[in-house]
Amino acid sequence: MNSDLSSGLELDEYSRYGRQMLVPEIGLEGQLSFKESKVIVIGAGGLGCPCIAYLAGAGIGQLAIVDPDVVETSNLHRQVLHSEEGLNKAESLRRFVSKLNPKIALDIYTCRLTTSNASIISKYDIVVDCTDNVAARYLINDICVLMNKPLVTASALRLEGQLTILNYKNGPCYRCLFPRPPAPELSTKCAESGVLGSVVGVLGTLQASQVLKLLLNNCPKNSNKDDAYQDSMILFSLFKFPQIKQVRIRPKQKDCQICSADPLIKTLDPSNYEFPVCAIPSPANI
Amino acid sequence: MNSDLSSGLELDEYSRYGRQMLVPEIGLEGQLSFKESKVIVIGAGGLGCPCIAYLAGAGIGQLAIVDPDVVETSNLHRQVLHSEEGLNKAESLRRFVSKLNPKIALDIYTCRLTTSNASIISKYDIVVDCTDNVAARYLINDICVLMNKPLVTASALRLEGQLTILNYKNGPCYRCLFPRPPAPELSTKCAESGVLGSVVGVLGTLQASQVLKLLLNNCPKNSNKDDAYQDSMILFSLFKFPQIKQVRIRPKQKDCQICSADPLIKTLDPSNYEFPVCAIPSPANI
Amino acid sequence: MKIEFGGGLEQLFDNKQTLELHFDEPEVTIQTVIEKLAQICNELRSNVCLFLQDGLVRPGILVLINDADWELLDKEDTVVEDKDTILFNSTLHGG
Amino acid sequence: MKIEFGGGLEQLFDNKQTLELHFDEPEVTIQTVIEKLAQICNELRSNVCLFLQDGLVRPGILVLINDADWELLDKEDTVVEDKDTILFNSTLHGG
Ligand SMILES: [Zn+2]
Ligand SMILES: [Zn+2]
Repeated sequence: MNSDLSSGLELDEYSRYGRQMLVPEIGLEGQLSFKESKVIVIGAGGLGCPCIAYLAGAGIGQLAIVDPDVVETSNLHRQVLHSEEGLNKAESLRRFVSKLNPKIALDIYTCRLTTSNASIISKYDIVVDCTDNVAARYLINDICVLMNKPLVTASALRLEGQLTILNYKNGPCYRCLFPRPPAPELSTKCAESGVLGSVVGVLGTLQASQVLKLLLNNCPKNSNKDDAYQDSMILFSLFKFPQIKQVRIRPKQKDCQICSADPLIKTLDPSNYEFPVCAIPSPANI
Repeated sequence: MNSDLSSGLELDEYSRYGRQMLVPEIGLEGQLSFKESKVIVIGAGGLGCPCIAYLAGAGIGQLAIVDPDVVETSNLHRQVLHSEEGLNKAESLRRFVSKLNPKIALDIYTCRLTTSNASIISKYDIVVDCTDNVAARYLINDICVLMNKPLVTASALRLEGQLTILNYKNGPCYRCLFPRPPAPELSTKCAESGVLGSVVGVLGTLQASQVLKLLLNNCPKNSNKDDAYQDSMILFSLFKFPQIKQVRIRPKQKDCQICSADPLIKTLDPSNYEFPVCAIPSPANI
Repeated sequence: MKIEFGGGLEQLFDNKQTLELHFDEPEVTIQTVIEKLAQICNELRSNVCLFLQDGLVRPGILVLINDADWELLDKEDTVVEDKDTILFNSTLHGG
Repeated sequence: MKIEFGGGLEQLFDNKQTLELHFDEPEVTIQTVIEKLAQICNELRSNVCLFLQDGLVRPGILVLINDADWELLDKEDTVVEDKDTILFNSTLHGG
């Protein structure tokens, strides 16, 4: 492979990424910030599929995918990059990414993220929560706060989705927004709730966009644009008008259990994440 | 294949689509409206890839893909379902869809849509404009008005995207919004402008979502939700706050050249679409 | 004023995504609005409504007044008027 | 009032996505705002600005006042105030 050492990009990367390098906010500087970054995506399901595809397409240098589950027929309506039933989902996406963009270094974890293996997160710059359950969401948040990693989190159910950037620029964490988990008796299993695939797809592509924006924010030439950064949440709801909007959320909370100056939670104690594995509060199911 | 004739769905379709059929607005009724529909997507590039993936995942009965171009390396950062250079893009997506969901009937057109072959559109219920040039956008609009088809159109450039539903529920058409094409001297070739892949991805997944919503709007049980329908445009811009919003646009215009009661344009005259093949007005490039 | 529900909360309110509420006073606190909604919810669900818990909005629900988190304003004490839009949005966990 | 640009129009205004404009009058028509912007654009680009064509906003640009197309209001004659937000959005054709 020819390498243009002076620029930091190999020659074939100019043809692969040239169209996005024409964007003034990207250019060579932005492309290098993608190439030099390490991003971990937890969950290779409905959110993870589109998110990983666009991160790989954009040229994130090192991409990690974490998922212990195997592909089932009932996933395919929304997890559109899988096709082989019984194959581990992280492995399935490894095959996809290596076909789309062989230039990406891939780390595949076919295990569940737990308090015991949380240290794998320390190797990466940005964490993307593409999981589907409330316990994982609190665990990933706490790991990100303790390791000081920005977190791009999204979720979707039925015809709705939500996205927010957490633990970034001294902004709030998940526990700032949701100090108390929903009570277990208000929860229902994932499999009891449905979701439209394209709605999850919108959220997953928005997640990839936020990751790339965080990397572009680091480029000196974009420092003026970053002034406009606000703690916010994107809300999508297919049958509402407006269907999609971005709302302003609270700042970091002084009494947050984990991200405040004197936090209650100082280490990863497994008992903090022992709610139902797939807890979705659904008033309709009570 | 077992068929449950009483419901209209085959037994294996219940496991494939079960998770989305749990959504109250979908159910068996919505799933059947997907299965019975015929959707044509024009353009298998940055918008077409994600749009087609989610339409195929959701179970659109008959899906047509139109694209004359072949895959190039410079496409792959945003056209993330392709990987084989030199392969026709519609054919490439045929292979993808038949792996993801073999239940979809596919029509592949490896030609450019023109005034001469416009009649292929008459076979489909909903038209999706995933093209990348202004001439195609006016042509597709005019075909949809003359054949009375709803049109879901989107576009993206740099870090921005736009989406609107046209010629639907007596709403505006593309010429109502943009009566005059941009002057050719204000245009620049596509290849001179860049775009971030995930931004096109957001727009393509939003397009798929709108197509599915139009089909759900037809279900009697959702008729109350449809009251809220407004002529609107979704605007996305990665470095703005709010990053994404839905704004209200004008209604059908009484003096529209094609969709008004006494239109100037009554047939598809090729001379109406003879602007540069890939014209993007870009003030920066003058 | 316009009340909107998201994240499944509409299921507590007869599947209505929006409600119009009017108060005799020109300005009321959001706490008054919440009590009125709890009453509506209780009536709809025969006195068992999961909108409140210990008199407070249930964990997992964000309250947004004109697209801003009430924590940026005066929380329960925020004064709202007829022209305001209040969104109660339950967090989602699926993916 | 807040002026926003989209679809590449910011490139005519020194790459600023937003501008703040103030008028001495409490209310002005959008036509006055447009003339002021054309003047700013002309100065920035040494008297060659492609914001207007024959005195009108160039084809392909939507004008939105508080997130509503000005065709829903009074077009050029719409009266705007200091609290309003006006978006000039150029249509995109890429995909
Ligand atoms: Zn916190
Ligand atoms: Zn028209």
